[in-house]
Amino acid sequence: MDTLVEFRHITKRFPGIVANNDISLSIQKGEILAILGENGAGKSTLMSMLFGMQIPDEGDILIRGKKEHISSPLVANDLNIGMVHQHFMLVENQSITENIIMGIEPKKRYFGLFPYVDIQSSKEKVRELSKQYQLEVDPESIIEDIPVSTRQRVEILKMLYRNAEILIFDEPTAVLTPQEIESLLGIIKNLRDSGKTIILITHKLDEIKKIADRCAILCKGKMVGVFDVASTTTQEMSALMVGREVSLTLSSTEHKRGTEVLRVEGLSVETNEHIRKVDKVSFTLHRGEVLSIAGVAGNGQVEIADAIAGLLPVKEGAIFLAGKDISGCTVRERIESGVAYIPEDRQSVGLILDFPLRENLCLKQYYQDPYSNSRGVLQKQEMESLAKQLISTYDIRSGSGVNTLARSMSGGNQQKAIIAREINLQADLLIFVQPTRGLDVGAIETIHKKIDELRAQGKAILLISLELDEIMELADSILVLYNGKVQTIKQASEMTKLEVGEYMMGVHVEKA
Amino acid sequence: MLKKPNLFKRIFMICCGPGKHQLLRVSLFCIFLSLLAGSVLLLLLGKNPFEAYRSILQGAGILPKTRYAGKKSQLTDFMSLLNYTTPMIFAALSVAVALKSGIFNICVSGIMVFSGFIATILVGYSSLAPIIAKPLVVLIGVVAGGLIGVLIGYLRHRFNMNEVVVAIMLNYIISYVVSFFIQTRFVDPITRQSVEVGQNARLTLFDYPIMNLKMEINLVFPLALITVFLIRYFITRTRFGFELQAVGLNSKASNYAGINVGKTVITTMLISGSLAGLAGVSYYLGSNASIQPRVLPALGFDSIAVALLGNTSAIGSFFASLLVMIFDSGTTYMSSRMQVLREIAALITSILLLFSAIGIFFRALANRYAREVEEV
Amino acid sequence: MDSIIIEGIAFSIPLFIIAIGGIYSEGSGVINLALEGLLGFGAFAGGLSYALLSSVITGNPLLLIYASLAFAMVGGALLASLHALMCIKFKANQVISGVVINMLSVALTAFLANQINASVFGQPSNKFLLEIFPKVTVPLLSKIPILGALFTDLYTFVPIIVVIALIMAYILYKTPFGMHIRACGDNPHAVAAAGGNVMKIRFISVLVSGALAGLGGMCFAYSISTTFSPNIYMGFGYLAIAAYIFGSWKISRTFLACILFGFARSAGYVLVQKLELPSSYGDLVLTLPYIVTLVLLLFFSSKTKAPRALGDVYE
Amino acid sequence: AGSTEKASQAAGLNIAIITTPSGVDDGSFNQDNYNGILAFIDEHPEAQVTAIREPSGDVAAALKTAADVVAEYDVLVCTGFQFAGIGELAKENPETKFILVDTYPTDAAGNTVELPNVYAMMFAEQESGFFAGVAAALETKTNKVAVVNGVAYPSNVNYQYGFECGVIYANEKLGTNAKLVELASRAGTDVTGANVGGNYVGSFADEATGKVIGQQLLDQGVDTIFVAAGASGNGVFTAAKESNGKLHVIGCDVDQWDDGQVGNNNIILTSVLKVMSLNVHRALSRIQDGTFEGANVLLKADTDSTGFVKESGRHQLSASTIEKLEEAYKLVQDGTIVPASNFGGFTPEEFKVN
Ligand SMILES: Nc1ncnc2c1ncn2[C@@H]1O[C@H](COP(=O)(O)OP(=O)(O)OP(=O)(O)O)[C@@H](O)[C@H]1O
Ligand SMILES: Nc1ncnc2c1ncn2[C@@H]1O[C@H](COP(=O)(O)OP(=O)(O)OP(=O)(O)O)[C@@H](O)[C@H]1O
Ligand SMILES: [Mg+2]
Ligand SMILES: [Mg+2]
Repeated sequence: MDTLVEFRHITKRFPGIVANNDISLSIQKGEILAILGENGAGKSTLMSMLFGMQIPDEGDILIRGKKEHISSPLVANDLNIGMVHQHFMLVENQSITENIIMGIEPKKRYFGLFPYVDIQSSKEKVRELSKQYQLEVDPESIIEDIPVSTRQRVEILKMLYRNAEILIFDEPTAVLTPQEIESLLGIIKNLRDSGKTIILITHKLDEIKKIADRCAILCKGKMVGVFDVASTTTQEMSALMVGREVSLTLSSTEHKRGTEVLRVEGLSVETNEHIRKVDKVSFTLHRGEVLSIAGVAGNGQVEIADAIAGLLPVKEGAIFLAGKDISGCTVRERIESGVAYIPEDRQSVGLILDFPLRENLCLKQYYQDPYSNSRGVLQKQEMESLAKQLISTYDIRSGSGVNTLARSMSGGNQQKAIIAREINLQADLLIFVQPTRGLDVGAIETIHKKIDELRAQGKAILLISLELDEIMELADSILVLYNGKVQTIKQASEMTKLEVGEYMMGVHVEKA
Repeated sequence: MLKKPNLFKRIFMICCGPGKHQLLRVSLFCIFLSLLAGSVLLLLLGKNPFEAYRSILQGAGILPKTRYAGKKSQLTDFMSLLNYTTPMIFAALSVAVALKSGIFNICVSGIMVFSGFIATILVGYSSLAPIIAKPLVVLIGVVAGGLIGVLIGYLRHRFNMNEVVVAIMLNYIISYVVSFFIQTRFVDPITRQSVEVGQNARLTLFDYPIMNLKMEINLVFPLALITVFLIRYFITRTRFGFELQAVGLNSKASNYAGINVGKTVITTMLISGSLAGLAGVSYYLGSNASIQPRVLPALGFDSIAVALLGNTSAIGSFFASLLVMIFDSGTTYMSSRMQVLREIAALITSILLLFSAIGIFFRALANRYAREVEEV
Repeated sequence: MDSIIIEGIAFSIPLFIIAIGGIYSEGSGVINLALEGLLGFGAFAGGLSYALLSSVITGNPLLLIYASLAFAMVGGALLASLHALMCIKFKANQVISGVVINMLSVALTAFLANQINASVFGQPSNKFLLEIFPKVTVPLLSKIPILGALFTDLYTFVPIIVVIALIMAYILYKTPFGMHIRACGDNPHAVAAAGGNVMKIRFISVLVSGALAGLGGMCFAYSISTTFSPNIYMGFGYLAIAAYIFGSWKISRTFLACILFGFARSAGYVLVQKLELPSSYGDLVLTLPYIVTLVLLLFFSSKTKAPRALGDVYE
Repeated sequence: AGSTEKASQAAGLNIAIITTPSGVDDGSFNQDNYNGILAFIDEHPEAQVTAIREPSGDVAAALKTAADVVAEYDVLVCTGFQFAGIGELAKENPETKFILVDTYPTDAAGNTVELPNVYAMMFAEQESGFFAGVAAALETKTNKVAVVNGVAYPSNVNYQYGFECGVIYANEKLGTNAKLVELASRAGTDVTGANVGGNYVGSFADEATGKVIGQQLLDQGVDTIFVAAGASGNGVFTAAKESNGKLHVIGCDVDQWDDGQVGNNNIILTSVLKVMSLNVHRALSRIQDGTFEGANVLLKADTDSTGFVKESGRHQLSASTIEKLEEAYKLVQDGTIVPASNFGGFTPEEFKVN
């Protein structure tokens, strides 16, 4: 096989951190190469240099054997490199077609003179392309109206439209449902079979196992090595990237269900745009219980969480916390009566990115003793010692300790910070929305252990996740939501993964 | 990477590089650059820049003039500087506080006119004893300004209206309406402005005789100083200051954290408005004594840039106010002595504000150089 | 009625082109509070060019007038390039930069007008006298009842601006470049990922906003006082800002907003005249467009949507 | 001033002119004063002048500006009503001479005072207005004339009343038949609250409204407007320029011919004058030769301090109009005609033509 891409001694530094340290790696034509590494290991950074969004401080990149200076995505495009970013790069108020053709718009001329974008034929071309690769999209939809999985298809189409030969996927499955993941992996395989070269960044070892040919492992900015997937076990891979053994299955402790903590009765919720997302949902949650809400993204799970936390108003029904109706309470009153919430959107809801870590870790407690005194004056030392304690307990990694701006931390560490803060609230009810999205196996293991521990301590946990595996592993009972309505609530032991999946697709309809 | 940084870079890094007092050093560097640019301009006009800058300092009472008129001395000039600086301090604080919470209060001018007008007609023409009238004027300033501030905050929070637009609209509405009342009810036929307020209500003692000098004593300058420290303490050390900054940086996350965003926004604008109101009364019933119809004080707009020059911190706003007002106060004397258009001073001030607006860039650049050097 | 329409149009249309300038700049993600300063500087440049060229181009006043419009655009773009530099290259806070540019514009035009009048024309003055702007009355159309006023005593700059506005709308909504501008205002990173040069696109957009503001300012200088003088800073730049925010950053809606402002204003004048109110009430009339804006915004604010990336610094 | 010896004294007068926002190069009011100083310097080249501008136009700011520089100069020429409050400063600096234009000095309490070192001049604007009225009545073709002012402050009401008297005079004595057009909506309210009629813009700096008024008057058939409205007047000028020769204006304060050029035509019929330059020059000469005495004077036609432009090429009056204006001028000069003024005791309606 030919070497298509070669990194030679690449180094890239950011303030206070060496993101890539002397990395060498070569990628063969027609293979699927997975890149594995902990959060902040430098995976995205390495790829963004291949795509011209960053420029290496040292080292060379060779494409098809030729040294290239990839100074911008434009150059990358010309070299037939395409990338699906971890955070999508889409213009929200434009249509799918407009997004796909951006930068290489086909033109026509009015009166043979004035050029304009030929949207019509582009739509056709997008439609064809989407058929050819089985990536269904409606070319006319506006991005802000479509779900995540469709957005991802748009990103892939964008690359294909540009005839990319080298396709980079940065954690493409983090936001998808199991079914969607299956189909994406299928698509990626197809792409490889049609001759494309694929680089896949992911934290999910089973995905690597399923489709990747080789796997490069990064650890703290350094290249650990490249391994043949077929001859390496997932255990070995995770040990290599974390530097220790990781147990991938939880040895869940036996525990007892306690008193009721949360009762939701006939809850209906509308978004700020008055779209009904949750329809008469009822359930109860007890101490020592993990209740998981399963569902395809966008079916109202997040809105339930928001309504319980007070971020969205209750349209109908009531929410009882320890027997008390909290549906009219302010956010703060709910926090104080024992609701901790790890939100889905860690960057724009969970954290204030321009505050230092210290302030972010005290975000829900700053006004209480001992962080503020009775006259409303902040006690910075207290805040700092809390922050330091959480940083060390939860192994939050950052450039300059408590003073690091949250913005400059990697996504995984941002998530760890939020989880640390919320657990530290000592609330009876903890709502986790996608707590392990985008996290490395090491971090996932820690969080899963933590959830199990919390349950053992008698906390009530509401777990909302798109990862069926996670749900199956942690949940005591499972509520499946479809179109805002409860499909079923059952003990986890009473359902198989397959059944849950079917409920999620709305296949089974259970009459109450 | 064995390249040593060149001389220019080294000097630049000393000025703006990371380390202690970086913000302050960057500000000083910007001031220096703008003075340099001003010098070039003055040289082009055939004037000696040192002379020009000296005469500005002389005019502002920082350096002694060669001669003084009757009952005037460097001290009277300096007191006058403080007098005129006082409203600027309040105005800059007003902008800075709002900015901390992510709100652009460009309504300072309008609020100044409004509070000045209300205080003028309620107290300015009354015969209340000074001991009652003066505190009352201050109080009215706080309340009237606060009201407008709350209005802006409320419209922004409740109706999601862009505060910049609201402020622009309010500026004009206030200006025209006040002008209407002045021209129909309170006009002085000679000065064509509102009738001067009485001495009892004025916050500046004008021509106050001390040691055969006629001093301007601004009674609220001490209040301005105290306010600077209060605001600083308030923003950096208190719970509410924390909330204010949190909301400014990310209101969604603040809401999630249990902060009452609406209350914070409105309270912030209450404070900002009150400060602008104080600027208004210390301007219209202090350094001045009457209101020009249809004129929005330039000071209100300048204060935006001044607050920026002071890095939107309270202490910074204080020194920036002083600096800009030194320029302002010294301009007349400079233009008289140097025989140049007074726009020169306004130009240099604008350049200064331009440079300070890119202070962030200097800081980032210097930090980058510093890193490069570290790596070598 | 006629005068409401005639005056309304003469005021709305220059306001409209200034507002389009704002839409370009803000549509690309750069806040532009500097419109007031830009229109003033544009008018200054136009006035200066008129004064300088009037000795060169003699006997063709029309050429002179239209040339000065072009120079006003150049002037506006020139000062706008400073705003662009500040915001895009130096990453200054865009609101602050706008405010400072306004201050600078006032100081600079006063200074230059004085200096140039003194040294070039040898006469002390801070203004440049202009010719009146040609007007047309379209023969047949002007006879239509009521709407005929649209074609009566029409400044020729009105059709010019309308054509330019159409071109600007075409560029913004139909051409690739326009698409990229709007994309920059929504998600600049997406543009960069698609190979666009965000900085360049924004830079050009800001320049365009300066040129259009300069054009509008020059038209005001002609139609209101036939002079360039420091009186040009009458707050119309701010009104234009209100107009496009009101119009939700869309050209078509902004057009309606401008027409509304213009007609509220001219109708106000007629109203005062008809009601025979004393002149001091003139001040109250002048508050009309501002109050109308505030009240309408009260109802429509939830519907106006600023470009998503407006004000974000792009690294 | 004070006791300090001035270095420049030996060399010649060190003069400063302090002006409000428009500056000495406004081509108008301030510039006319400045020209008076320049004329003096032509005669006395050893003297020197510095122009100082106070940019806000605020009264307090104007006084501060004067106070800031008073020590540096022998003579301060202060132009504009903003400097009324200069009395105190003048008292404290008895060595410095002050020339005030358009206002008398007041003391701290706001009462008008006469000071030995202050020569303050006001002008009988009603006389200038009167000439404008006569000229307008004589020149109008449509027999409709009007006056546009800024704000109904005394100086503007004087112009207005004078203009109206001039029209009345011409109608009665010179056989014209001009009607005064007033937009009811533009009636002014003077500083005592009395309705004085006229056409007031409501501001000295609102060109846009000025233009609207000009057009409204034109729509009413007016073909001659006397414009005394500061910068708002530019708007009226624009309306005249756009009228295709249908509307002419009469300028005021200084010769405004250059402002009236439209292509090869001009909209200025003539300008009526407040002759400030001459009087400033005279006052400076008296300082120079030591005969200076402080005084508050009201300057009129008797000292050639009011008047109108008659140099050829700077006006478009017919010869007969000029002739009739000259006659009227003499009558005003010798006090036979006294036009109404704001606080002159009678209104234009009560104006008697003897
Ligand atoms: N633009 C930037 N400025 C400063 N630091 C950065 C920047 N981009 C990345 N970093 C830092 O570089 C390190 C590597 O980041 P990178 O995003 O490559 O990690 P990653 O392996 O993709 O992590 P994750 O699995 O969480 O996505 C992190 O510590 C991150 O904080
Ligand atoms: N800004 C102003 N404020 C008050 N009065 C004014 C102002 N401008 C002009 N006036 C008065 O109105 C009268 C008529 O104005 P006119 O149109 O002659 O203005 P002008 O000569 O251009 O004066 P200026 O240069 O001061 O604007 C003048 O005699 C002057 O006393
Ligand atoms: Mg990453
Ligand atoms: Mg004039």
